[in-house]
Amino acid sequence: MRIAVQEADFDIGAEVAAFAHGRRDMGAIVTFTGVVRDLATGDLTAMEIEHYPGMTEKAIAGIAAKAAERWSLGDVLVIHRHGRLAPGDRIMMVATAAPHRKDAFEAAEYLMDYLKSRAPFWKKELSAAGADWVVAKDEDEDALDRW
Amino acid sequence: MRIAVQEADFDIGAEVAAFAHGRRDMGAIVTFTGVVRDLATGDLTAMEIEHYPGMTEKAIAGIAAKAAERWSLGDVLVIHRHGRLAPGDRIMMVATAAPHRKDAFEAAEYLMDYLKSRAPFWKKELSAAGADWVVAKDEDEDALDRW
Amino acid sequence: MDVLYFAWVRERIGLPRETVETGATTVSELVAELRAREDRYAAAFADLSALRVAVDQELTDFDAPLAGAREVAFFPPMTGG
Amino acid sequence: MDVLYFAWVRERIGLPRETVETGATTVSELVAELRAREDRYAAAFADLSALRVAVDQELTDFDAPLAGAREVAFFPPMTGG
Repeated sequence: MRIAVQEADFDIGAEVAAFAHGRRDMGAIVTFTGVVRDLATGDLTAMEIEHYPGMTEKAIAGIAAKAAERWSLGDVLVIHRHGRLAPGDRIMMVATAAPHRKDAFEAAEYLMDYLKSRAPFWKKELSAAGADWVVAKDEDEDALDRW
Repeated sequence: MRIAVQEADFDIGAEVAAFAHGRRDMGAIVTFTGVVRDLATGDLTAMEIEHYPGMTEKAIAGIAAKAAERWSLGDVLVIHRHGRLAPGDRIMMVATAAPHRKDAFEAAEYLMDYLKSRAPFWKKELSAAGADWVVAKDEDEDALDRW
Repeated sequence: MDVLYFAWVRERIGLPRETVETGATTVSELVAELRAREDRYAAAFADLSALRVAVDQELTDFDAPLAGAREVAFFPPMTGG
Repeated sequence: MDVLYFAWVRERIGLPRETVETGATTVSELVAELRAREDRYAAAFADLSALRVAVDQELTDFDAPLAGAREVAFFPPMTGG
């Protein structure tokens, strides 16, 4: 299991290739990558991501451990950036390896649902109109009910 | 949309990087990669994948088109190999890009469920014990009921 | 009409494709004609529930009509992905 | 005890962390003390339903005890992923 909380960008191709390498016992590998999406108005200049150093790593490790308890997983990877990002920049990725595809998919969705609402990150969108903290959606909280 | 049915291996890192490149309008990218898994007995020597040239491409294009109708997708990629593979070799991958993670995940799972039972591929496992055609599972057919 | 066989259907019948002269109007009628030919065909088509059929590269049922069909394929349930 | 603020809570209060001398035995009591300090605190803690709290880096509730706690953090609902 690898968990990285970093300001630096990551190379999605290299990460996926390294994660998938030599898995004779794992039939299924799922990855999710989150990208900074422009606003509907098309004028997002930056996204700033604040986090809680110390708690962030613990919270993510706890979420990944829960996923590993619940599904038969060979490996889990979580990378999450913080700091100032531009539209089109990668924000984060998760990867799961499992013997069967259902486990790999469900675990990746579980990780995403919990990272969204239970890992201490806060996003702020900067545009010509000003700076706004992204507001947590009810549907993100509701998504946890499925697990 | 890119669909490739090929005997050659593919570079998962390069494929994912190319697929993800420059998506300012797509916040979510999901990939699934299928790998030849060794048998429980640990003595798989090869997997042979037969397909139906002509129908294969049409069937995959049809499945991808249905996914694009049902979810808001920016792009879809499907690569599926045929021929003789060894344990640990990549078999296939799908990638989906969508504004939101739920769409990207669901579309990728839909593609996988349909590729499993509705794309004309047949797998044969070769081991010390002989050669056996992989038998379709009831659960793979049942998986289609969810859509 | 071209008739194609895949996976264990191909192995049991012993060839991947053949051209068949037939007056069959449905897939079922074609299956009945093939079954009557030789034991290896009878064996391959013994249990239709274990088989799938495509007409002109589209999955269909055994009661599908063959009018205008150029290509019929028989195979076991698919195992892609 | 170290008290940390994140996102708009940090902006509203005007600092990211401070050391607080307190006899509060629960998070709620600590909030009441902070609210009483100045308007900027009162504003930040006006609506607790818009806030989340972690004690020693574990998410918890506002009625959580503070016995032995070294670090309390207040922040809005998280928006990771």
